[in-house]
Amino acid sequence: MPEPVLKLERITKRFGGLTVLSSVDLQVDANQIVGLIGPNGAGKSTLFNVVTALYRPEEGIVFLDGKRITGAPPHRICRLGVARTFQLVRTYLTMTARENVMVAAVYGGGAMADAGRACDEALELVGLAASRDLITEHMTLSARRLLEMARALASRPRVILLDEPMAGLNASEIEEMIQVIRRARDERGLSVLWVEHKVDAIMRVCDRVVVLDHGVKISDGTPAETIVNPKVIEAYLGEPSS
Amino acid sequence: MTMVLRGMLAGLILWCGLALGLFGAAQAADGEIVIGAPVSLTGPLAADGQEQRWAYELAVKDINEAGGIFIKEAGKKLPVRLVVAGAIVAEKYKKFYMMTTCFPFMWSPQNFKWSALFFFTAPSAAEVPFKIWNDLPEADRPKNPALLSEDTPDGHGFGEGFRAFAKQYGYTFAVDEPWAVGAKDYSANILKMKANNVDALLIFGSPSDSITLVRQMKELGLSVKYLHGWKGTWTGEFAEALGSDSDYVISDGFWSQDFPFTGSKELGECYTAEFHKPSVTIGAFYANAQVLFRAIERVGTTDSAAVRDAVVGGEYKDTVVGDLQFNDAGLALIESTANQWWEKQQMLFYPPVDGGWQVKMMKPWGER
Amino acid sequence: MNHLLEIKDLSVAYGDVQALWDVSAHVDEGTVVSVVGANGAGKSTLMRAISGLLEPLSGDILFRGETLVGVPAQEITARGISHVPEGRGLFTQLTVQENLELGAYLAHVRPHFAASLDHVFTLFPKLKERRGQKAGSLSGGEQQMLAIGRALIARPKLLILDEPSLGLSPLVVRQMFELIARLHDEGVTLLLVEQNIRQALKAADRAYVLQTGHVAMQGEAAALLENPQVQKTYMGALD
Amino acid sequence: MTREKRIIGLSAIIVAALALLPFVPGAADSYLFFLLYLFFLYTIIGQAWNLVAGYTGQISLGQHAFFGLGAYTAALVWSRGLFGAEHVYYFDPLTLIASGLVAAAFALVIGFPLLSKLRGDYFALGTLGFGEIVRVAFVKGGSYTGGPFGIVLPSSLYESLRPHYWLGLGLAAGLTLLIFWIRRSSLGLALVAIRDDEMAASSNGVNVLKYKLVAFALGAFFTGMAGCLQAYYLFHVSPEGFLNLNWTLYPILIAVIGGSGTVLGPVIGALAVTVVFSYANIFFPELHPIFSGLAIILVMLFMPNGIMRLRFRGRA
Amino acid sequence: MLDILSVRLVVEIFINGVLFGAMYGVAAVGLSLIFGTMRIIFIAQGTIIVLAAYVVYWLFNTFGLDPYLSLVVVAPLAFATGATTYRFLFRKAAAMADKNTSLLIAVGLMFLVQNVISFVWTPNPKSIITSYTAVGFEVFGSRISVTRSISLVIALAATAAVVLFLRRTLVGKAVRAASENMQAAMLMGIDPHRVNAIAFAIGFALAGAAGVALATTYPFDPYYGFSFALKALIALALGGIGNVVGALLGGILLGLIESFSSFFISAGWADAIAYAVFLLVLMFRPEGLFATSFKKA
Repeated sequence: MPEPVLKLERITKRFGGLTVLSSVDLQVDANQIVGLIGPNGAGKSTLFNVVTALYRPEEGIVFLDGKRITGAPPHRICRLGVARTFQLVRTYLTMTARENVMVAAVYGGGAMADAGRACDEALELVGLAASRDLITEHMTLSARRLLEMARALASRPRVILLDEPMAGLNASEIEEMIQVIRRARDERGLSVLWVEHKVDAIMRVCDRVVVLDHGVKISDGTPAETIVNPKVIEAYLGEPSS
Repeated sequence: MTMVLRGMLAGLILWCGLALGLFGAAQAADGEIVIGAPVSLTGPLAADGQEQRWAYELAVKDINEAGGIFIKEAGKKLPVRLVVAGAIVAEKYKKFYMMTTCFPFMWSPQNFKWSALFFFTAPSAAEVPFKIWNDLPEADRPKNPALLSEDTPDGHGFGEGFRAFAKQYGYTFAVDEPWAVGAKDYSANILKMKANNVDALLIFGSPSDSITLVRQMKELGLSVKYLHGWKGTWTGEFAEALGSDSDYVISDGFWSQDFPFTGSKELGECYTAEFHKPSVTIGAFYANAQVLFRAIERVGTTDSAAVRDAVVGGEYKDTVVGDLQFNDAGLALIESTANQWWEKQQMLFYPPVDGGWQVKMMKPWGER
Repeated sequence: MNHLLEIKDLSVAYGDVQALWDVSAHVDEGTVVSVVGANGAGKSTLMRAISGLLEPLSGDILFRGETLVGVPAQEITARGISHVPEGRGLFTQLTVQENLELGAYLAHVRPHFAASLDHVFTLFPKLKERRGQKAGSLSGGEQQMLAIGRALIARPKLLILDEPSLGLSPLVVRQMFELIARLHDEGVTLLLVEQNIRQALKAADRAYVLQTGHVAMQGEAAALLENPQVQKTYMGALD
Repeated sequence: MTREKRIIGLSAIIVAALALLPFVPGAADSYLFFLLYLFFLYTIIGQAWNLVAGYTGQISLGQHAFFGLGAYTAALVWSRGLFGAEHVYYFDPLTLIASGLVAAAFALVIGFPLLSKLRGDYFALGTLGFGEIVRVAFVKGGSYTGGPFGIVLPSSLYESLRPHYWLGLGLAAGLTLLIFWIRRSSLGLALVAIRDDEMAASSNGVNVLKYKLVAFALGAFFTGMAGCLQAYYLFHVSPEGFLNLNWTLYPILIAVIGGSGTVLGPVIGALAVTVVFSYANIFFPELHPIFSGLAIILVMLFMPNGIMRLRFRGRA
Repeated sequence: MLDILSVRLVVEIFINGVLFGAMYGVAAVGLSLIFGTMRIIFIAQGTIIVLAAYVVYWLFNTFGLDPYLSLVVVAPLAFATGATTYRFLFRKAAAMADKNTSLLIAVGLMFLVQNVISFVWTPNPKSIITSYTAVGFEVFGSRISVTRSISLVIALAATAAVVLFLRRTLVGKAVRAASENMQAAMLMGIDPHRVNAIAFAIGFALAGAAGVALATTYPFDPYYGFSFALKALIALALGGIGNVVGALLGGILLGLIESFSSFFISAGWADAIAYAVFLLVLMFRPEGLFATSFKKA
């Protein structure tokens, strides 16, 4: 059996006395899109921050291609092949679109000589090639979300972590984003771990769906399996009427 | 050069003909002699600066009332105009710079070509207290003197002088400490002196630090028989701030209105009338202007090189600081003075003047 | 008909992210209105816009016929809207008693403080026991009670509760909804944001279902509870 | 782009004209010439501060330490003849570079713990503390540092202000050009990325600490060289003259008035500060610091973005 | 050195350290309050203290008002000035996310005020002489300054008053609430500008009290304020930024550090030692030495 691209083992994270993640196992296989859903406060963003080393877990190990990456600083994690986007868009507002992507192309771990090409290809893939010289501050939210995606791609990662890439987008923009995520997987052979509130989008696109509730993994399976899982329904809809 | 000689430095620049570029305001108009005075009017040194300015303005007023200075080219006497500015770079523009109140040990190594200086040397000033002590009756001479000198160039310059003369005169400092500038709390120094039974104290520090020190000495009950200060104890604020507690304290000075020289008494009275406090400095500044004006008069031109040649190696008699003889390097020496505060007056007792004040030993705080 | 609170075509951005598009809704006096929807649907944004913490891009919010747009948050509180924000907004370094006193910060509320305090203590006897303790030392459920108690001190004309059940154990969640029912019985007008859709609909008279910043459905809460479409909207393809 | 080209062209012409100015008869003796020298000096220290604050968002309040370290390096190397007795130290490239390097080395040593542990206000306070420690260390340095009196250099070497002027112009123009180039290089990408969003930058593979350190050290390097230049001008390096907090306040004033985080902002700011200070000094000698204080307040109240445009956008 | 050391001497060094440190403490309490609500470091605090000292001096010389009695005039005056200063200089900047604007306005204010003082009262050091100036008294063989002891009492009383205000009054509670969570405070009906203005007003009133203590005990000049503010900042960092009682304790600790290091090492090094302690605390205990729990600034 091939090694999973990203593998999390027994991740536990506490803040003060509060356990936000308790012994979460999760894996993303090559060329897979894995959705991560759960109600507010389930620990999804915390999980991302643990993988990208913004937080240090109390227990547990993160493996990338079978190699342990826990303990490396955030910029190393990126260079090793884990790219991410942010829930509240974090583009470099005073830079142009191309400069934004160049940051990741230059520093993200790929060969320096290829940086220019990687940057342009990433912009091409997300469909922002035409607005490459626009200052980010003047771009729409949807363009900025795509830009973050391009930035993640330009660092030539093994796996991309998407943190609610649909938040604040309208229906057609959501469709566009879905296409971009699929293209990234198909054309680049990437793996994707995707946190989302738009459950329907997750269900349409993902190969597998993991559900967190109160820091505990309550479900892990295909979208079809997830839908009928009573634990998931309860987590989302609250206690059944009694 | 501007910053080199900060501290108490005072000087006058012969500014005539200096191209000032943008700033026409300071440019020499035909028919007058422009003198520049780099005086600190703002910042921590402004207190000295204001005395300097007063003395220079008075000197200019006096010379203009006498009709000005005769200049050959013009064929007549020309009035003098004073321009006060924050800082200027005389050496770099080859303008003659007449200076006082700067220690030769700072000035000489620079080998300035365009300035002349009259002042006392730090060592000669540092010898004063020991000369005074040796003239005291045996019983009054200090057994355990202490030295507090400020952590500044002046303080260190003087400190070295005091140490050298102490050795020469056979005294040992029981406490010898650098004195933190502006620290406001000197109890550590005072406690140390108390613990060492100090009976005489030499201090070199700023006016405000000197006031603070004397106050805290009284609060903490440190009495000495002899307290002699430099730089900080001669200002009028010292007596004003301490009231009768300033009595017996000895200060240095560059000049005294008790000097037996022409114009000294009048100058002192003029200052006291305006500011209601004595001064032991203005004479030096006034004499600075006197020398410069007479040098210009002597050569009859405002050419910097000519005026410089007239000062360097020249003799200027009967200024308000007495006779000045400049050597080939442009330095003339005067004597440092010692004055004792008594009822808010500064009584000159060194160098001794006939029938002058006799120094009194300080009484313990409890008996005053 | 005059509604207590009326929201007209409201659009709001949260930082760079536009979260609400042309939302209209209303709350009538004495009713409990629930706003439900998935994470990120814009529920909290709507509440923050009402209480003045966010400035709308366009649209209007009328409270007792007067606009709230451009009115500073503290002024809106003075007009009678108490907002218990998501995360409760307690002053954790202050004691329980002090938190409650700040609930009566406004001059017109202060005279009634003693009476209101008694009322709050009858609702939450636990708080009375812990009045000298720092708010930060309370358990999650107690903190939520304190936050609601503090808001009630001001005797608001409209009480906004943003996800009161968040992070609480099922037992405490049940107590929370019992409390909401009790407040309803006492005639408090309530605007309730909940993820816990079944309970939220059971507790409410009317409800709005928000989906990606739009009102997807609205109506009688009981009817919505029966409507299979709600679940679908709510959980997307989860059926 | 054409606008940018025009600005570059115009700047080149201005720099060339300034470089030729000393050949105009009488120019080198004018007060204006001295003011231009000050303008260059201010530009260097303003740009250097801006490199740290304007590009990585960290406010340094310890620039006077670097200025002093540079000046003291020059003075010590020279007065002790460290490069050999025959070596010419006056306007010596080796001494100049040594001054910059020593300041930069200190920046690295102190910057590593400060930048990795502190940010924002705390970093500012930390650098302020560092600056004061350096000042006291030099005051108390005894015969090594000349104590509070400092070190006097042979001022008889002085012949004219021209070399200072040219060196100042060269450093100011060179640093401005360097920053212009950095802004377009991959280093600039990293710096601006850190300023705009530190967390995103680290997630994009930028070693945030490393590049903050690079900027801090580079700023210190140029500030140190400016200290050396000023030492060549004054021939007397003392704590009061060189480790004075003014050398931290001036660059901040210059960068903020001009517009920090922009390439030309500190240049404009330096010009404004030179002109305002000098005019005020001549026409209102007793009042000029009042005006300076008032100027800061007014600029901050009504033009918080500086003359050029200010951007401290860095997110935590 | 050790041969002259005695228990009494150590006690005297200790007492003097405490007495002097209390002055830093009061200044630090003011800084702490302003930082608490506005998250800015008000570097002009020391200069405001000096300004208050000049006002005390002026009242004494013009109207013969006793310096301690003048507290009745100076403190309310300072209170009003603080609120006005906030209104005109900081209100706009308070809303900005970029705290550098406020920091630089404070720097400008410091320049402005110290030079206005210098212009109005001349840069010469001033001081006040009364019957109780430079008087000491003896306790168990140790001599203690009267005015410094009163300064300590003023410091303790002022800090106690601030603590009581913050703990006992509704407005004080509002200030504490706003320091912790400004948005939640707004939802209680608390006006953020009012809270900021109050913090400034109290900070200035404390500066007034410190000014009285300064004027009665030490000579002062216009330029003393900045170094004083730096010391207050160190005290603040030692005590923990945003912690009122900690700020006073931090000041006293700083006084002790200075007192002992100037006795045992050298007065010249005392400043460097204070700054070094400050750096170490910043790096290893940024929450200060007296904080029980870490409250993020």
